[in-house]
Amino acid sequence: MALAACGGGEKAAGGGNVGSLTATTGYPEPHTMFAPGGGGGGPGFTGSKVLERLARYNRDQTFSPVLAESWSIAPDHRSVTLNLRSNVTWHDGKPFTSEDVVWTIKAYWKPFFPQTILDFLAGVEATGPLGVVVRFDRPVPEFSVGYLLSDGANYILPKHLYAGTDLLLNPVNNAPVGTGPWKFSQWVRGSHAEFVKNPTYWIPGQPKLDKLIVRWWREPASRAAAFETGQLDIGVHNPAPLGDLKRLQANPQLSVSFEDQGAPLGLHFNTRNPVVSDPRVRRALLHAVDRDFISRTVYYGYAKPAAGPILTSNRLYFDPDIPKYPFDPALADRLLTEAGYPRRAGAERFKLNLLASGWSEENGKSGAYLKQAFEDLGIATTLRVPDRANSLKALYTDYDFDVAYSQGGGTYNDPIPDLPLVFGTAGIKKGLIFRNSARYSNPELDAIFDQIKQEVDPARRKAETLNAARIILRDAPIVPLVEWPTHIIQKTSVKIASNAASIATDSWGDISKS
Amino acid sequence: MIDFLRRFSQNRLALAGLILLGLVLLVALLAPVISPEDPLRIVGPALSAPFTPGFPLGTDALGRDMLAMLVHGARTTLLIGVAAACTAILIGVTVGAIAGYYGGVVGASFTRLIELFQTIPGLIFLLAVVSFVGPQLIFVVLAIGLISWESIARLTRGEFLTWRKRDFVLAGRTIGMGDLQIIFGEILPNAIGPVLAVSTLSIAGAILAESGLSFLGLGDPSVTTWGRLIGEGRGLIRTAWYVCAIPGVAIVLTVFALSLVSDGLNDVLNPRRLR
Amino acid sequence: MSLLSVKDLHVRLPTGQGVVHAVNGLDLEIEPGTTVGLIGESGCGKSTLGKAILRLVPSAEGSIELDGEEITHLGAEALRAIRPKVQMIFQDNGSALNPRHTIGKSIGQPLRLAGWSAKDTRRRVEELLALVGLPADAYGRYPNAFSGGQRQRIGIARAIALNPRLIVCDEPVSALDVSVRAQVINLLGDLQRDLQMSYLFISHDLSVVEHIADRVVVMYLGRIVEQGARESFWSAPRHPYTRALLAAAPATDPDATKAIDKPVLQGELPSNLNLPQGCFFQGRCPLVEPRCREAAPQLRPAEGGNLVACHLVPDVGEAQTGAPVQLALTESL
Amino acid sequence: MTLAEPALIEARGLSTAVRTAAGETPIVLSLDLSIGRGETVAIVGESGCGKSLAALSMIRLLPKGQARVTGGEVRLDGRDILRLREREMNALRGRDIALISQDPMSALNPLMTIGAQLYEAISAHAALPREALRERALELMRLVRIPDPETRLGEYPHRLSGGMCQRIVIAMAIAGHPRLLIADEPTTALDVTIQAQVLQLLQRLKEETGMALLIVTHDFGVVAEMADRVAVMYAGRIIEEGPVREIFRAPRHPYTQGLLALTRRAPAGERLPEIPGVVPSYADRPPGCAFAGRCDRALDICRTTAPARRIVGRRHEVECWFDGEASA
Amino acid sequence: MAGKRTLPTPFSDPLRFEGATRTSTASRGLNVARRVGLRLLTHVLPLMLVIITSTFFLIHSAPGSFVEIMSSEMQISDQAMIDRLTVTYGLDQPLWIQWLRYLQAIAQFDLGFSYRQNMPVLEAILHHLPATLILMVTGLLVALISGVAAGVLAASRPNSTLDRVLSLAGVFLFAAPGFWLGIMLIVLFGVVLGWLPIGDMRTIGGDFGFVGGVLDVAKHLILPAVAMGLHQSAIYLRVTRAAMIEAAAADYVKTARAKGLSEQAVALRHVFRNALLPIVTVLGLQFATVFSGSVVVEAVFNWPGIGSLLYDAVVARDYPMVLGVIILSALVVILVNLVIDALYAWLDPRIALD
Repeated sequence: MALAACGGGEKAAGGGNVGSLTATTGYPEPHTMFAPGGGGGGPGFTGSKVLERLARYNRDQTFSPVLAESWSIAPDHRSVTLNLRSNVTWHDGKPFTSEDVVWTIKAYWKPFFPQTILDFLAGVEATGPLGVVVRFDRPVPEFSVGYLLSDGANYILPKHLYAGTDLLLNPVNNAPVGTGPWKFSQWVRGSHAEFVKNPTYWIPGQPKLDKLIVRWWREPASRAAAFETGQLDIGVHNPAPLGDLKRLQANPQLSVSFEDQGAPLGLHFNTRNPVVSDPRVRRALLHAVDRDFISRTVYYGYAKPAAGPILTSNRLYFDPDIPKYPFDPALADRLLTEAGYPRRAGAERFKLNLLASGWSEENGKSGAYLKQAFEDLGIATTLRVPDRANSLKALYTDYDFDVAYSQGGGTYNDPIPDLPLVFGTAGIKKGLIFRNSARYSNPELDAIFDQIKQEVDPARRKAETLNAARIILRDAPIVPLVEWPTHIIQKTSVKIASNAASIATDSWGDISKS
Repeated sequence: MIDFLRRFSQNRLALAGLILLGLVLLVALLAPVISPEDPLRIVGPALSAPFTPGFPLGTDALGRDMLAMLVHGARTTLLIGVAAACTAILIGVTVGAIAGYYGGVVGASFTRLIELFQTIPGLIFLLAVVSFVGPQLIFVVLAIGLISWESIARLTRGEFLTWRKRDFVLAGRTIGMGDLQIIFGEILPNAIGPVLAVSTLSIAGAILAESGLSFLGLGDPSVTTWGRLIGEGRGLIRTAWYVCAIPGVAIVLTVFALSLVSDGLNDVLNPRRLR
Repeated sequence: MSLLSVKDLHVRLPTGQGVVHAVNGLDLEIEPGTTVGLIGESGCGKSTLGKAILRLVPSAEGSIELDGEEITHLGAEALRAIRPKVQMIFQDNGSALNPRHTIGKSIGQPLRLAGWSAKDTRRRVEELLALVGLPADAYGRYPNAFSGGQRQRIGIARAIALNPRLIVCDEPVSALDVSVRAQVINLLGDLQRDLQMSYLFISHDLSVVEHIADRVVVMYLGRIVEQGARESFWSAPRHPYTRALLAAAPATDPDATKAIDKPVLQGELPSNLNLPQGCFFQGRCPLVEPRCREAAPQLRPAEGGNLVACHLVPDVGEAQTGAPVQLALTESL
Repeated sequence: MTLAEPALIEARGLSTAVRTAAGETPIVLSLDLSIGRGETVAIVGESGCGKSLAALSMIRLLPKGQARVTGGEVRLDGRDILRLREREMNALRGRDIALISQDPMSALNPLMTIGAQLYEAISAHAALPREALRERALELMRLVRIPDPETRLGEYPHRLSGGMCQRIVIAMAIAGHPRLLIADEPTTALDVTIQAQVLQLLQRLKEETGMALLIVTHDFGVVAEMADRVAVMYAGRIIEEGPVREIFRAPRHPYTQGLLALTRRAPAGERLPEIPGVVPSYADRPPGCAFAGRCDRALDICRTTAPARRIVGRRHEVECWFDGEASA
Repeated sequence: MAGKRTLPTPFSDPLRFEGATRTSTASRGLNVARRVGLRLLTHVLPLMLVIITSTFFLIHSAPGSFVEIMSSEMQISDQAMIDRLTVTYGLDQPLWIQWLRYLQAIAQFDLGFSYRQNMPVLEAILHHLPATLILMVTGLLVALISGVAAGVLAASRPNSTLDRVLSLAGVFLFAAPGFWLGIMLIVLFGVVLGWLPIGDMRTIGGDFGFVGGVLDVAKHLILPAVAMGLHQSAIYLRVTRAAMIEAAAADYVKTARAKGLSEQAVALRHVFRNALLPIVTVLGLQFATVFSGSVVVEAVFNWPGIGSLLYDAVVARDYPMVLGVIILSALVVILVNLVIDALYAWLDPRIALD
């Protein structure tokens, strides 16, 4: 009875594109609807429905305007002029102006987004109610500018609600006020949040639905079941267990798609620990791993082997001509012997402290496989799979591991800011997550990163990026093993028109139901 | 002793429980014989159904042998259960004995201590402790012991309260016995029977607590326990229900057996239940 | 010199309901080799007195001297030294033996604690078993293999193991069947004769006390109301309470007064949480007078040789007025 | 009280067994006993002799699942009450036969007021309006000499002493005007003075109501004061039965003789007369007379064949091979 | 006698017996109230103080500061901001000052601020508490009703086949962990049969009005309550059975039978009423366990209660929240025990002020 009733809104719609959309995400319920700085996928999903960015990053790696109607980069590449959209109002009725943008860049973006071109920020000024000039110390590349305007959490915040407050603890974060197609309506903690149509949205005709409901489950299997019982319209960020995907794919009511950008997952070597500080050992261990097995078994074939820090999905920079680490246990054995760790009967070559970050089941499983692969080489391996908090602590605060299987180590966009954060000396910041867990420091590489940050010529940028990738793969501090594209499950009746690179964090004003 | 065995074996259910428990124990002891390899090794195709040749109970999502994990899991599960129960018995008997033997402030404050632990929701406490100090086996065992001694202490206290009124305790004092001699030499041997019966049950309780913890993903990840197997199989209930069901059945049978044995022990060891 | 000399003893026991005034200013002497019988209703403080003498409960006031040594406030160490001198036999033979200990161990315990070797202990226990009339094979058996009477013999063996000077017998035969009772009483008598011990014999069974006690003490609410030697006590009881007790005892002959015709003491033993002013017996005494409510009567010699604590009982020498009072007592009951 | 007058209640061949871990153990062995109207009969014996079970069998209140009647009949007004249905038996209890048991403190429901328990007893056999119930309850309480009955009505048993509780139990028992009151060790748990009070009360009530009394006791003193007739039980059998005076004056069974000798005062300093040995357990009960093992006059036949009942005087019967009057 | 049974007896209702003793009942009510008040002072307050203090120090003795985890979780890179958080949470102070502050805050019903929930701890807990209480109470009712009924049934014929089967079933249910039972119930009733929802407390997005809403929750409640209740019911079965058998053997039951009371009257007024006491006792003793059990069951059924709150808090090392949940759940348990204590004192007149 209840199951039939859950689609009540739909029925009331009587066909057409009115009605409500029930969505879910593979992330747990966030601590807040919007988290300054991003806060991971949970708030990333909900925040993006209410708040908007200046631009959108598209699947074809181009940018299209959102709150900024257009932007131009000065010939010396040291300043950017933004023309803001007119007639945009905040959900509380206040007009959106250049004041909001100036304040956001200074008070929010600058402190929260290091290793971006904001490092060279010289000043931000409003040139009028809808005009803003952003000036930099050094030349900034065009892509980096577009990316700054469109990246994940780079929303424009309402100055009148945030100025003078503690951004992190501002209660508005729990009930965000933005310019987007969806107005935050209510949040029933432990269960769901509701968003209603913004009637004065600046794109006429959007949003196409009346209501957006976001539900959270702790249990992936329950989400899969909810799709099958028709309780859910759409789910992003890997909503269902991979093991269930085959069955869901076979369901004619549902369609399963994959985002282009696969998340890099691979080995992090603690370059300051004795054994793995030797690049030969690192290379040997990389040869010991069968990436195909991981993709096939752990990820049920939904992931593919990764090549290097420039992910294969990166159409801008990917170049197959880079060092590779094919599965070759014999070679691994030889390399270890050369490094001074010969195989000895009845004794291990050395001890290895293997960590698999515990926030996804797949990481743990991969860890189990890796342990076995290393042990087959005669390496005594202890595996730990701590929970999320302890994994993050072990990886980024205590550096308590020799080898870790975790997220990171590649980029599907511009190398800036991802690569310097992960491989640069500046990325070694105790306590900050998704940075340089390997504590790998190479002045040569740092210099290249510095170069890339201010290189405005696309061809030269690509060459430098490739150069960086080669150095990284040679030294192998962090090497992705697989690229795992997140899947999206939707009812076949749900239509997504957007061309955004990340559907999950797009505003969803254009989603319709038939 | 013979009398004890005879009376115990008269309880057919308890005997059945004992046999069942013996089987589980045997499996646990013979785990290295039944599956000499590391149970966590990937040995076959992932998610083979039970009764697949070579994998009588099938394989899990990585291709590990369910049977191997189950029998090795029996070891750790039982070990955790017994170790935690021992911790609980040690604390429980000590606190209960003191609370029951001594009157006045000492007895009252130890009684209050028991009350305190009766008040704290065990699993909530367990979750908190293990997440803060880390999920290492030893901490898990100690924490489970720490949350499960209270019922043993309450029972021990009750036993001591009744036994300390017995005249032989007075007799002991008239010949100059000290408190420790009376507690350990005179009262404890009498009080221990029902306590032992309950302690058997506390092994079951510890197994259940550990399985809950592991199920929530907060157990020690470096060992295979049945609870963890259930937790790992939970996401697969639609595709491979047996991964979740089989270890669950193992827990049910073991706890069932322990309960029956505890009942039997209680019948034999608790004189008040004879009547 | 008395073996035991208790002077103005007070025992107060804290309970959930309040402080129980179990013993309230009591003097008692026991001569070597004699038996003092202690009678009174349950709750009158008989057992507590026994336990206080054994230092099993603390005394609030007064003194206890054993063999000339003041033991009221001895520390644990010093106490252990005098323990062998005074022992106890308990009422509930089922509870007095540790069911987990063999008979040998139970009887041998005091010896081992006193430092005897295992071998000596075993020999002595076997000797004791024979002494109390138990088979030698009792040594390795457990209490549940014995009948009530046999268990009481075991308790006696344990009590006499170290040749005590005084044994407090707390209702030693009350829980026994009639047919066994005599066996135990006789054993106690034999042992006293052979070992020259003193008994404080606590009982509510008058016929047993009459048989065994050289001197009889009657307690009421923690005080002695009357005491006297065997010769005088039974023949000339003076205190109204003593008389009531004796009258209430069941007849042993169907031709004696039937229950319905007997004078029966009405009311019940009052609570010892709050003690009355004056004579403790005033509430139930059929002869109560105003003076009884004002001052507590002291024990003093009365006609016939007993010591009596009653305002109404005349002193020795006022014998003339004694008879009517006695008559009145019996009639009013 | 003549022989011709029919008995109020008569047990014939009544046998009762207790269920133990090892199976059923017979406790009462083919007991014959009759009680006349208004008569007081005492069953006397040592603990474990089966006297209580025999009495409880006669009101069918054996502990459920632990003991049961294995044979015989109990006739009340000629009807065998052992064959009545439970509902019929309920109607009979309290009205025809009532019971007071050993421990007065535990015989009252601790969770109900004295009044409530009295009302129950009264209304079990007579539907009375509320006020009348109260009046009757107060009347009963006065009858058993409860001081200040109005207050007691609202009190709970734990506030009352053992003697008071026993009075309440007695009041409840006589509420239905029973023709037979079974008193199972009514004074064992009480002090001498209270015992005297209760015995006096029982006797007075008996005389006032004319009910018969079956007293189960181990105390010959109680027997002497209360009973018209006495039945001595040993190891499950009545070994001697007769008018109380005759039993006291001329006991025929060696066991009775021994017990009575014990109740008489022995001169100080002398050894008391003893009955050697202990009651045999049911497991090693000899085939013949159960007392043979302790009897100093036992003959060979005593150890092999159970003695038959012999009439030795007016209504005086004994089960003993030894025709011992001469040598006693 | 049969004729008499049809007459209205004034005492067909066992509780009406109390009416006859109005004064005493009233004074008993007063007694109970005084007892509760006294218990609050002598038991609850000290107990809470000890619980608060010990959990506070236990949690704060854990390695690593929670700002570390919090900042990494929230991806804060600005050291100044981290410092500010440290001050905000008072972590720059010595531990004992933090403790005093915490006590002071608690005295003002302030349990601190949860960064994981982004709201005050108390607010978050109060938000989730109703769901847990609904689940717990229903689960308890399932346990009590089924357990007591089965126990009474089993005790009606001790050692009969019925008794053995019921007792064995009880042991079996006790052996099944609640979460596993829950999963199996989900598979059967949610997935295979599709009769009942597999999780959550209500159908999201549906609007059924008040009655419909209640029915909706009730429907979602069935599986988790049964999963929780069945495991617990085994305990009540045991206690009830034992208590009924023991009470049935009591002397006062013999007395009641001797009065000629009907079987029902004896069973209800004398046996069951006395058997109720141990059941009530166990209810109190078990309450903390019930609370614990709900944590796992909530996780299985995605129930939006304290359990999920705690689980999130534990995973995110949200210390203020973990502390808050422990303290508040202990408080709930203590208060429930206080109520049970009062109930017990009301049921059992022997309980006096002690």
